[in-house]
Amino acid sequence: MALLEVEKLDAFYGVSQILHGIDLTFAPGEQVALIGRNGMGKTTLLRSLMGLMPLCRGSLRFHGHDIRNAAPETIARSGMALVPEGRGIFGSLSVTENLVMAARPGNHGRQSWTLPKIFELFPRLHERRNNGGHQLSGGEQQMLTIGRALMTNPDMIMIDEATEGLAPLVAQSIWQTLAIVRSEGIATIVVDKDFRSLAKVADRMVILSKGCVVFDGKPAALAAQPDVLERHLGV
Amino acid sequence: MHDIALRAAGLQKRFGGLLAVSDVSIDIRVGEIHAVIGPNGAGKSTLINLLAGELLPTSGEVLLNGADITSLSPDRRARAGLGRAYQKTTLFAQFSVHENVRLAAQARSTAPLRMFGGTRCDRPYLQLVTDAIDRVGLSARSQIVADKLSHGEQRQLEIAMVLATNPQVILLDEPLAGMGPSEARGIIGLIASLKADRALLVVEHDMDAVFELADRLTVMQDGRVVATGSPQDVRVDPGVRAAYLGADGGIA
Amino acid sequence: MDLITLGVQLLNAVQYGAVLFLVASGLTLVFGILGVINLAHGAFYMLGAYLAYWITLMTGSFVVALLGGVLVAFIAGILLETVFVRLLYGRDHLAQVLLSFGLILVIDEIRQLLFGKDVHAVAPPAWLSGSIQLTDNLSYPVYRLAICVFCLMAALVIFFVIARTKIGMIVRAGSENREMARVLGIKFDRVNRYVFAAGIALAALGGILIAPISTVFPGMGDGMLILSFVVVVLGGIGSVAGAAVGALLIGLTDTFGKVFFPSVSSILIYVVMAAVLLWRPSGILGRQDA
Amino acid sequence: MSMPNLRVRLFGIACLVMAIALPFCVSTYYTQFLAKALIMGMLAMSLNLVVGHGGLVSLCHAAFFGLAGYVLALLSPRYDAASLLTTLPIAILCSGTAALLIGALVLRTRGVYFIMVTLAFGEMLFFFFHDTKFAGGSDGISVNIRPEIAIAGRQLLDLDKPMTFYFVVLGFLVGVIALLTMVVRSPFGRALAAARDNERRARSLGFPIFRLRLTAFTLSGALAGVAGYLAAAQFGFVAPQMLGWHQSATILVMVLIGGLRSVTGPLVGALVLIGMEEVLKAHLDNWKLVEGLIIIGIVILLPNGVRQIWSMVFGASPQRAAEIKPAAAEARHA
Amino acid sequence: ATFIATSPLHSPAIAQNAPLKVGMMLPYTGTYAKLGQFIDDGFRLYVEQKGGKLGGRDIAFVQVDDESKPEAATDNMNRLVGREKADVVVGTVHSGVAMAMVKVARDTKTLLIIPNAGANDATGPACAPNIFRTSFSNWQSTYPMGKVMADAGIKNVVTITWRYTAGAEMIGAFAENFTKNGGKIVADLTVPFPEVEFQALITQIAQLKPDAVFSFFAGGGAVKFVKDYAAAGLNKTIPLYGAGFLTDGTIEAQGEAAKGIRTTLHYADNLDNPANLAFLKAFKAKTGKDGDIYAVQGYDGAALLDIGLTAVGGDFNARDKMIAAMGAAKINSPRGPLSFNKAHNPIQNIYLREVRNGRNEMISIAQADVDDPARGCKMT
Ligand SMILES: Nc1ncnc2c1ncn2[C@@H]1O[C@H](COP(=O)(O)OP(=O)(O)OP(=O)(O)O)[C@@H](O)[C@H]1O
Ligand SMILES: Nc1ncnc2c1ncn2[C@@H]1O[C@H](COP(=O)(O)OP(=O)(O)OP(=O)(O)O)[C@@H](O)[C@H]1O
Ligand SMILES: [Mg+2]
Ligand SMILES: [Mg+2]
Repeated sequence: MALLEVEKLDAFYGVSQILHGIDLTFAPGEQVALIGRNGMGKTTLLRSLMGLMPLCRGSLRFHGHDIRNAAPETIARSGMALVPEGRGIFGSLSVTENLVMAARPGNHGRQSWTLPKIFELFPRLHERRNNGGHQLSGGEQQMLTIGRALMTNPDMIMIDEATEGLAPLVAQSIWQTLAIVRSEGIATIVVDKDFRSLAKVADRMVILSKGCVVFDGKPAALAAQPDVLERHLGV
Repeated sequence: MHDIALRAAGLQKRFGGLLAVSDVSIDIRVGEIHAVIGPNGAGKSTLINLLAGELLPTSGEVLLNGADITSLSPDRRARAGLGRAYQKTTLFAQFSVHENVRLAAQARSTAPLRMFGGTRCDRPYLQLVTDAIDRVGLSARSQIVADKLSHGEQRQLEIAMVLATNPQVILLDEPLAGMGPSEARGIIGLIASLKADRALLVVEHDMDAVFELADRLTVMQDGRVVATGSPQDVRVDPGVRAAYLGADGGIA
Repeated sequence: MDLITLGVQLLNAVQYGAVLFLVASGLTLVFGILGVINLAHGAFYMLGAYLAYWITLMTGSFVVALLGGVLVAFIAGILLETVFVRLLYGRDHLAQVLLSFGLILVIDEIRQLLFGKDVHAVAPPAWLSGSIQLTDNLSYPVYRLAICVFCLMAALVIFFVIARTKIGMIVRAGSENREMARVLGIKFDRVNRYVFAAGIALAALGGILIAPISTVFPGMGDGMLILSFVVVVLGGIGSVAGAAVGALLIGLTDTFGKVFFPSVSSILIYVVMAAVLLWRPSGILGRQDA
Repeated sequence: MSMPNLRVRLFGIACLVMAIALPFCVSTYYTQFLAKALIMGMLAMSLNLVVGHGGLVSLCHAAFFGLAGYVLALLSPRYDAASLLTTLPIAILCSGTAALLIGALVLRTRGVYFIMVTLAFGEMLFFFFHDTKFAGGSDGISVNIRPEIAIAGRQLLDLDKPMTFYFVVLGFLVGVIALLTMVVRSPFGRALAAARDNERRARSLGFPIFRLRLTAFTLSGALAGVAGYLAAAQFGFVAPQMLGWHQSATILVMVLIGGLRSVTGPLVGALVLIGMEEVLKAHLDNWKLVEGLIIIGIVILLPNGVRQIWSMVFGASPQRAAEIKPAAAEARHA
Repeated sequence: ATFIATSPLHSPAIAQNAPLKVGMMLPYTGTYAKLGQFIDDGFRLYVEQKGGKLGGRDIAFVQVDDESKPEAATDNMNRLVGREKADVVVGTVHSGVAMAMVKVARDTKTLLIIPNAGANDATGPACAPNIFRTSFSNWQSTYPMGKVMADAGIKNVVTITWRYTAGAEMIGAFAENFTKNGGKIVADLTVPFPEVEFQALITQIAQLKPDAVFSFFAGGGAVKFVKDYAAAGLNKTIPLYGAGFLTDGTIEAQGEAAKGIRTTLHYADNLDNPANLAFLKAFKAKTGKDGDIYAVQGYDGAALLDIGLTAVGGDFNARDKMIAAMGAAKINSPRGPLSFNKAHNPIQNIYLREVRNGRNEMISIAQADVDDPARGCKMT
């Protein structure tokens, strides 16, 4: 059965409706790329799934349970993790503390992600493990948030602006990381502007425009219709 | 004419044990776009902060049009014609897009701190403001409060504010970060159009953009300059490839 | 002055510092870590003292008073958090100022209704009521020394919890970015409630422990409130070690100020604070870049 | 902040008319009561320039208030009236200078540290008057005869008449409101607000933050001086407590009750708080208990202060909406 | 500069049967709340004993809580005189507040009876015909102690008090008399008001080793000082003297620590004159509490007003006559004979008391009929 089912999701900020009737399903371990222009609703969608939107309509089912009005911490504990855009590092905590404070065995006590493993994934973080979070460079912060999200051993991880501010090499390592994550059977939703790289790793591409899903299919299928790209991404 | 607008000589910044920037010398010329690239934590943002005056260097000096501004505060430098955009979005979150940009323009207007005259004082530079908003493509959203903008839109606003101060030297820290492909195109075009009578320093990880824009390229690593020169030369530099670009030259 | 007297004065300073730290430590939690400005801290300090008085009166045992008082305060803290404070986490510091200002008035009236307007004294437990001879004519109450020791332990415990345990990390993280903490699956609200309650309990604890050497009187919280804010800020907000340093500094300033510069002793503390903050704008052990 | 729409204008005019009419309808006592309330309102508004618009929570505002009071007390001859036209400027000058000097030091700190340093300097001034004999020490000092407005010995207004005094106060109040409104709307005011919202950005745009804030701090100190002078004149008595942090806190509460983002909000706050105390004191023994509960109620129900009722009734403007967001970014930096 | 336009003079109280409004302006909350309460009780007790009438005139009460806040004092006073139209105002405890009240009373010619605050100025430079005090002047309460201690053969004394006017005045009066009688003040120690951290100074006293210590503190401060002093063991070697307030109303909280402390005051718990015995009995009956000096001061306030009103048959408008009568009053107070000097400050016995079995027991009359010099008072 599907890991996450989204039906007729509407989301609002106050009066302005941001998402219009989103229908999506995600299979366990599936890797989905979410793309679209600025301000089209990608972040909003992720926030709604995480229970961070003040007002949503429609139905959200995770592991078969309704999570539409659940609190973020509840959703998180049921196995969802979010790497927000703009990072959300805890500046007053050291790198290690940032990771440790989030550590939690996942569902069925799965504990595949540990401190050493994260440091192995991002050696740079290991070098700076005692720095305060506020002292990190932009890219280092990005690594840290991803690492921190993994420390909660989630079943599904949503990464907003995955490679923003990352040097090409590190960006590549992130794509590799995603591959690893996938191999661990963790489903992912990745938002990134670099849709070419996304097309390489993702099982599925979803394009949002003005809060609606305008494309949902295999990368190959998308490549086959340049007009869609042209219209909704301007490339 | 390629005269040097901003020159940094032997800049060094130490954070406790860490040398974030060590002995960096860099010239930024009018009419040129000088790109700085390098792995994460190389010291690029720190360099920009040193140039913009937000951090004071441990040693070294900064010259603006030949005048020593090493110990000048950020605001003095800004009034001297230095404009910068942040890597981590830094806006007047509770003010509308228009107000954000207007404030930027006000800062460089003739009497930025007049204590009377209300909104009348704005007239002279309102045009400048609307232009700036247009050029980054936010005109449709100019009445929205900044922290209600999407991330990418906020990035666009960042740049609009720099434009509105109409600086002679522009420092951009990852201007394309968080922008979708089409927006990125727009901004690239915009940056290119700026260089005519200005000097630009651009830190960016998007190699397509860098190699498209840069007239001169400096690569940093662990706080030091490891290579500098024309994009073509740098691109083929094996050291840089290994340390930063990766096998495919960073071009996806 | 001769060395012995100097020594005694030093002891006084340290002992006063210890007391200050104890009261301030609660503030460090609530204010320094949760980032809630709680002007009612002094009120709870006073309430603690009155509880100590009342319970010892009822049960005749100071120890019972100690435990009972702390428990009552803790529960009060939890209720308070659940009913009012939680509504303010998203909000401006000033809102908290206003709320706790209201609380001061309420608590003071409640005290007046429950315990009246009298001045009271509380007897220390018998086994601590002795005193040791320091000089030919000056002796020192054991209880005061006991307090020093106690405060030292308290300081260590708090420091350990905040700086070394996961709870501590979570609390600090939550106070910095609530939403992010929740996204990571942390039941932030509950954590907060207990921390807040703990802060209140510590304030009360301070009042209880001090009751025997001080006295229990209305308005005793007033001066203490300011002093403990001074201590926390002086040391650097959110740093327990800082609070300890700050407390010691104030203890020294106050003690020797009275001896050497009596005429200006009233402002000395403030002069010191101003000086320190102008020298290190984020307190002695505070993060300077903040 | 936004240009006043017609409705606001009309409302303002209505208030003014009422303020002018009132003293003719109520007993002398209430005329004096109103005068006092307006003076406190003036004080609260002056503080709000720093707190609300500048984002700097100052706990030494009462010091400038009291200082001016003492200046009057010390300047007025024992058996004769001082001349307002000479003493008021001196008083304002003193408060202003004090604000300038203190501000120059305290503005180096941020957020909560700022609060505490201001507290420190406030208390220093307090103890200065409390511990030293020359101005009556802790028992305070009285202004035996009210200052007079006279030119060449000819008295223009008899401030002893409560009615006259009230209108003089009202006059000053209108002046202060006008001044503050102008400043807040001016480029200066908007730069000040910008610096509150994001200091680092404001600086990197080229705003001289320190000068900006010092100016505001000084101005608000000077205005506090006006209020202090009038208060001393009305009460004919000044005590050190007039400078104490309790007083400062009370003013802050007025500001908070009134709402931070508007010029006149604090005035409303002052009227509400003082009015409330008047009523409660008159009718209850445990009036403080009730007052406390009411204040708590206000915090929780009206995030933007009682002024919010107004925007509830007439619909909120965009700025209003923004107010609910935490404005303590500054304080958070601590 | 009249502050209240409608002064009581023109108030329509000519009608004899209309009750006379007495405004009680006392601290009902805050540090001095208890004192305020006792004064209030004392005053009302006397009125009740007279069947709710003074000089045949019905008495109505209005009360204002002054919270011991000088900054709000004029305002509160104004509230009584202006809004409540009180004919007489009784108050208060805190000197600063009292001085503010005096100011208003002078301006508005309101009859003011001060039932506690001891500020010398109130019956000094600021004295006025319509202002009476039924308590004491700071000078008065400690001046006699100077001689007492000197006579006891004490040569070197350390004084200690809070740094504020009342403290300075009390210590000053003591020092004046003590040095005049050949004593020497070794050190004059002060603590910021209202701080209660005394250790440093106590240590200093121990080091100075004077023959005795003379101190003035009140309320919570008094309790803590006395206890700290005893805890430091100094009471064994250096006897502690003080102004009466050191051990008045605080003695229960001080407990053992207060034992043997000698103070001077215009009252003692065991005065066995009939007036006192009767008063204590009545007060206990009314309030269930043991009366103290504050209650007495309130009680005598009412007695003084009674004398005035009786002299004019309750006609409040015959003020001059009334004031004259009050000025000449000879009251048989629980504290002993009580009369008033030209400045309307009490002339009364100051007793030397010692704390024995939990009470301030009188040892002797330190000085009979002490009359405050009323320095600076222009009234005759
Ligand atoms: N305030 C600080 N205190 C201590 N170390 C710091 C501080 N700021 C930055 N650093 C360190 O200095 C190094 C350079 O940081 P900087 O932000 O300049 O890197 P960067 O080149 O901008 O990287 P990125 O491309 O990821 O933004 C990093 O390792 C960072 O951890
Ligand atoms: N807090 C908010 N209040 C009101 N509107 C908001 C808020 N945050 C975002 N919006 C609006 O919702 C729309 C979608 O925003 P969202 O952040 O989801 O876009 P996005 O697809 O993530 O864009 P980007 O790629 O730039 O991050 C935008 O038009 C934005 O203005
Ligand atoms: Mg987004
Ligand atoms: Mg950077």
